[in-house]
Amino acid sequence: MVKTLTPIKPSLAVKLGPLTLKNPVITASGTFGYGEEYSKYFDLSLLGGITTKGLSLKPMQGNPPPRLCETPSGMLNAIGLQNVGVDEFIEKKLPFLAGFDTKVIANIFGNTVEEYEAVTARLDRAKGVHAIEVNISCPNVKNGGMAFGTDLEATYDVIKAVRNATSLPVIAKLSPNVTDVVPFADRAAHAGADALSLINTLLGMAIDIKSRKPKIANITGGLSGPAIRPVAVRIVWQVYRAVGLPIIGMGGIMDASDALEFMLAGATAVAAGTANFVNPLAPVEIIAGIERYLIENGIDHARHIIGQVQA
Amino acid sequence: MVKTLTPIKPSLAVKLGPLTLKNPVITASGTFGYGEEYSKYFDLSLLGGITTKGLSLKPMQGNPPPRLCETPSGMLNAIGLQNVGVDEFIEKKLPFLAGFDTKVIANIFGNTVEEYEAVTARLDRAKGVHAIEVNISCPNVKNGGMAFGTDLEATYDVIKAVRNATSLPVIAKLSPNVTDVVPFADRAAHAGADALSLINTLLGMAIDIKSRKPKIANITGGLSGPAIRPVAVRIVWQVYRAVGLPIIGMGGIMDASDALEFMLAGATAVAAGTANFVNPLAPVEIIAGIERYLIENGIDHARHIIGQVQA
Amino acid sequence: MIARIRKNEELTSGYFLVDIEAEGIGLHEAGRPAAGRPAVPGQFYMLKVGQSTDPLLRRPLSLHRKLTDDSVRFLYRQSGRGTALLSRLIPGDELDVLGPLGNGFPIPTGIKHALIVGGGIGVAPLMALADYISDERQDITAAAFIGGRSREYVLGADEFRRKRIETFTATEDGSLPRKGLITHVLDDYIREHMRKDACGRSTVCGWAVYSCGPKAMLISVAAMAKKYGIKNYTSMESNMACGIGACMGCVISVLDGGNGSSVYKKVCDDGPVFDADDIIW
Amino acid sequence: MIARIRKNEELTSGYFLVDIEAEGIGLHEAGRPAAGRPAVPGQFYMLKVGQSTDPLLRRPLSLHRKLTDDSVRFLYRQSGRGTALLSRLIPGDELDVLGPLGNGFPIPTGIKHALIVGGGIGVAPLMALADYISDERQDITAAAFIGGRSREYVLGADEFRRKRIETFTATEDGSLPRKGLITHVLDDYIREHMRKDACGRSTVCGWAVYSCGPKAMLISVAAMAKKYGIKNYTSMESNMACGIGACMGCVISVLDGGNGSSVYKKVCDDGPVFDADDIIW
Ligand SMILES: Cc1cc2nc3c(=O)[nH]c(=O)nc-3n(C[C@H](O)[C@H](O)[C@H](O)COP(=O)(O)OP(=O)(O)OC[C@H]3O[C@@H](n4cnc5c(N)ncnc54)[C@H](O)[C@@H]3O)c2cc1C
Ligand SMILES: Cc1cc2nc3c(=O)[nH]c(=O)nc-3n(C[C@H](O)[C@H](O)[C@H](O)COP(=O)(O)OP(=O)(O)OC[C@H]3O[C@@H](n4cnc5c(N)ncnc54)[C@H](O)[C@@H]3O)c2cc1C
Ligand SMILES: Cc1cc2nc3c(=O)[nH]c(=O)nc-3n(C[C@H](O)[C@H](O)[C@H](O)COP(=O)(O)O)c2cc1C
Ligand SMILES: Cc1cc2nc3c(=O)[nH]c(=O)nc-3n(C[C@H](O)[C@H](O)[C@H](O)COP(=O)(O)O)c2cc1C
Ligand code: FES
Ligand code: FES
Repeated sequence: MVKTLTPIKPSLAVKLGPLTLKNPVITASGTFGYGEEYSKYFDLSLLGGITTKGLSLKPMQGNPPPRLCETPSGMLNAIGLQNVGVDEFIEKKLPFLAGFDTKVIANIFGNTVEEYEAVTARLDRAKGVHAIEVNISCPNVKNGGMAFGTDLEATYDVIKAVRNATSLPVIAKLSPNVTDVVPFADRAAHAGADALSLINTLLGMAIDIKSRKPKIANITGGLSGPAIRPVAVRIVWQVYRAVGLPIIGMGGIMDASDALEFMLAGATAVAAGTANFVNPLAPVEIIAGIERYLIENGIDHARHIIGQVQA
Repeated sequence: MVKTLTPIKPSLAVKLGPLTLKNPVITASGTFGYGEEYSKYFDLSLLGGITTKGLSLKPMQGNPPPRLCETPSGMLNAIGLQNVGVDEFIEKKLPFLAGFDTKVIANIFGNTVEEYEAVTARLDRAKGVHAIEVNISCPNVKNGGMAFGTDLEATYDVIKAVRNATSLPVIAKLSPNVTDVVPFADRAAHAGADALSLINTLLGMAIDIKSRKPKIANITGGLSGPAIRPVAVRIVWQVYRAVGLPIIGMGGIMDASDALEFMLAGATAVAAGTANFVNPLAPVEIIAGIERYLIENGIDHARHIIGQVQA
Repeated sequence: MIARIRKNEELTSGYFLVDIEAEGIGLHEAGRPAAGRPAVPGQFYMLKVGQSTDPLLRRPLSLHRKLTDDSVRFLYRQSGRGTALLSRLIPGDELDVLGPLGNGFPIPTGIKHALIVGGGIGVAPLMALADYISDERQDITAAAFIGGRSREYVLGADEFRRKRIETFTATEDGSLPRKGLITHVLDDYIREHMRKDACGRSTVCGWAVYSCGPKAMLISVAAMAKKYGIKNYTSMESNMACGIGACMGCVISVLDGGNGSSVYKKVCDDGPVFDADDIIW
Repeated sequence: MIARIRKNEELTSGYFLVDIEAEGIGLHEAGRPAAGRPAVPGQFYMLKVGQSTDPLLRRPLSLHRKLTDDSVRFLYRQSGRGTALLSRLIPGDELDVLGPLGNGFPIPTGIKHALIVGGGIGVAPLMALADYISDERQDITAAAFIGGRSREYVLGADEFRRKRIETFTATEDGSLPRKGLITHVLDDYIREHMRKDACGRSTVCGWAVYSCGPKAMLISVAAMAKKYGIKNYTSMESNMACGIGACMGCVISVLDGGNGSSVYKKVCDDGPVFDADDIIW
């Protein structure tokens, strides 16, 4: 760790393989819409990157309501990947996002390897997309989703297909709902992923004891928020030590202190997800807090703290 | 669900295979010492059962401190199975427990199949043990522990060895840190387990950003408490539907409402773990709350709500 | 935005009125649609109660009364942990608030008479509507129909009357007349007042029903409005995470145009007020 | 046990005194060892702050003063979320409390002179010891040594003096004499007072040092006590879950008898006060 004696303005830029971010803070897929809603709260150009809601080949209606419920320090959701579809995204949503000085990461999803490939091909041709994040870990859809993310060969096949369909940086978003994430990270690396997103939601369930019904219509849902942070930090640390790819860490990051925990564990960048719901300004406050930490500790580059936990 | 019109005192008794409990509430292993500490707060005879701290063949020192830290709505621990060893347990701790009118479940742990077997054999001969809970899911020890619980064949071998070494009811405590618990539950059933305990802690990690050290000396630890409840409920529900064994549900149960959630999901009995630390009276309050719920809903047997979620 | 509690008092057992103040809290935030214009009746705010991560999410509460540009009032029922925490705040305490959010009650041109129908806590957003009509819409008359379990839970009736809005009540236990459901009172009212005008058109054609309350009441109001051919706008509830249209968590099923197919619409963003005709209950 | 806040006031920036009352809170609970007898200096309580699951665990605070059998006082530093929540409670608020717990400061027979050494918040349990000695142990004299960052953080010195305990202070910034570390003051004191008595024994043989404060201070006090052959009892801290000996979470390494091997002892149950000689720092 390089220390300097006088407080200088540290550099926040980090590199996710071929993708350079002006700062390590991204918004997590599905928690930031297509950016428009939050653009009313702050200038999106402040962000290191924006990840879109998951995009599929055709528009998707998503799951029936109720779709979410609160849990202790967390929430369950089963949105079911409701989205406008990749074509409408490119036509109607992307131009808005392209107007900001930030990296746009298109999160994609398919029911088959071919669908992943087709979505990728369209995004590859679109102007203003800077990277593709491949969601093989959504617990809330019947086919595909987590089914890919819990099978080593399917993981390889999907990532490989996406890799072959684009020259954009490819980020594999892995499922935490496996015995050991490391082999999955390894397969994704071999398939040509440039970076990893860790973690997606944990599979959970909640029951209303009065009605005796599941609190969300889909029965099970994805658990996100501070409750899962210790699991996410552990997975980032395990994968960082074992696999050479840069990591976007996420899972319960609410403030700069949480974000720094992930970076020390091995994350190159971090994403705010559920935090956006609680505090629309969370991402910008996290950026400021990381900068403050670097200054206070005399560290001149954000990248110097990556993986620096003394363990 | 059987409904009666006039409020009668419902029966709380449940059966974990051959083991009958006067009510469904047990204390979880490692969170209730050997009962002595909590006997100062209430009459242990009120409990459906008491699970001891994990017992090994020889006394164990456990992990170096710090051993625990708080996380959002949860805690991490890496006690490392510090315990007095099975012989001292039988000699010094069991007589005390045997003085109460409750079921004593000895939680055991070994580094090898033979150790599991040897511990079981000793407990089998001891007076006052009513069941053996086999921990193959502790995330906080180097050998054995979770290594057994994440390998299907090792799971079978350990449970089979324990099964052959005792005529006492055998409860397999499975790891949630796997892609799918169902096959493990299935293997445990085939090996002769009478019941399942679900879930043990999730593997987690927390970092102090000031010292840049892990908050617990063991680096990773087991995440327990309300934070993990949605994951635990989901696993209980999955296993209940797929495997025929009765389940002791646990993971973040703090009050009767939480306990009922597990029973509706498919648990025959429930265990209070971390809750004991926060409220020493939690188990007795849970028993009272379950009874109240049954009365209010005109249900005459606790067993009638098991698995009754409308999903 | 950080607001300060000015008053937080129990109105009747379990129901509270809280006044909060912050610069411009009664106006649309800079950068938001309608920036600088006042919050509209039917809109809501998302309140962060408590400092910890449990409870985690903000709680939606409808604008009950816009007191000034810098202060608003909510009427809330203590129903769970979040509202319990809120009820413990005292004057001077701070509170993080987002809003105003959502669409608000529409008053299409041609509306001359508003029937305001509330059950229990459903009165919360309807009071804002009554305020607006009596303060700013001399062209519209209104009648209010307020139901509750018993006398104490018929909220706001006196306030409505103070605004010279003809107000009818109903209680389930008869502790306040009329005993029974408010929907019966509404039905009688409509039937009594309905007649053909000179041109042979039903007089209800300039009427609109604004409803908020328990689901069973809303359904029966919607059916009645349909029967009499009166527009019905109703404020819906749903679990929310973001409150601003980003998470897709709060959707309900509504009819998509005339073809009978359904789509999911966001309560926070497309609502919370919907044309009752479109709702798939 | 549910206690009620009687007073909760900031003493100096970030440090608070809170008085709580509940029947028998100053006594050992029925069924616990020493049932009915008063809490002992050095013992502690586990406080549940806040109603939600975050923060989840109880917070340990040492008995600062036993006011009556039914009321006790804590001195606490607002260091994190739990103590911040505590600092917001007002008179009348309720609080779930467990205790008294732990062993307390031992006063072996033969002790005639107690050296009480506290740094910063470490004064919290030492005040209870001073109360006990001055109220109930006329056979023991005491001297107090209190250090702090600056004048405002030298807590309790006036209280000690009011008890007629000779009290020395030290501040790191010199805002209160003596500038420097309290351990230097202690060292000087011991050297000055140490002499041989008529029988040639060192007078420090009836002395004991009671310490609580930052780890660095405790280590240096322990080394000094060892050098002069004075017993040193020190109150230790550790993260706790249960506080009653059940979870094994709060252990520290201590020497196991004479053979130099180490064992883990529970701070909550075997401590929080340990013979400083045994601690593996
Ligand atoms: C647009 C809108 C406006 C509202 N206006 C008012 C109002 O003016 N006055 C009032 O008393 N209540 C209003 N509600 C309902 C109010 O939001 C809930 O009662 C409140 O969130 C319950 O929180 P809790 O922590 O007390 O209950 P809990 O049951 O502990 O809440 C748990 C979770 O469920 C959600 N939840 C529980 N009940 C509801 C509900 N009925 N609607 C939406 N989410 C719910 C909570 O937000 C939280 O995420 C409104 C709801 C919506 C959607
Ligand atoms: C036996 C004992 C007696 C104590 N007596 C006092 C006292 O009289 N006055 C006082 O101000 N403080 C005392 N402490 C320290 C006090 O318990 C912590 O400052 C407090 O728990 C911090 O909680 P927090 O939520 O404010 O901080 P956070 O940092 O948010 O707490 C997070 C977690 O770490 C634990 N923790 C943090 N700091 C400590 C610590 N120093 N010791 C133990 N656990 C800690 C908390 O209990 C909690 O579980 C005592 C500690 C022990 C073990
Ligand atoms: C409402 C909601 C919707 C989500 N949608 C997606 C999605 O479309 N694609 C995806 O890869 N992840 C999705 N996620 C997962 C998040 O991107 C993130 O991985 C997860 O929530 C953990 O981070 P957090 O705890 O900060 O929210 C969604 C999460 C939430 C809460
Ligand atoms: C401090 C601590 C020690 C534990 N020790 C054991 C153990 O020895 N054996 C075991 O099988 N489980 C052990 N567990 C796991 C619990 O029995 C339980 O499965 C888990 O904590 C989830 O329940 P909870 O969230 O209610 O605590 C321990 C848990 C905690 C918190
Ligand atoms: S609450 Fe998030 S979209 Fe409505
Ligand atoms: S805190 Fe549980 S044993 Fe000490």
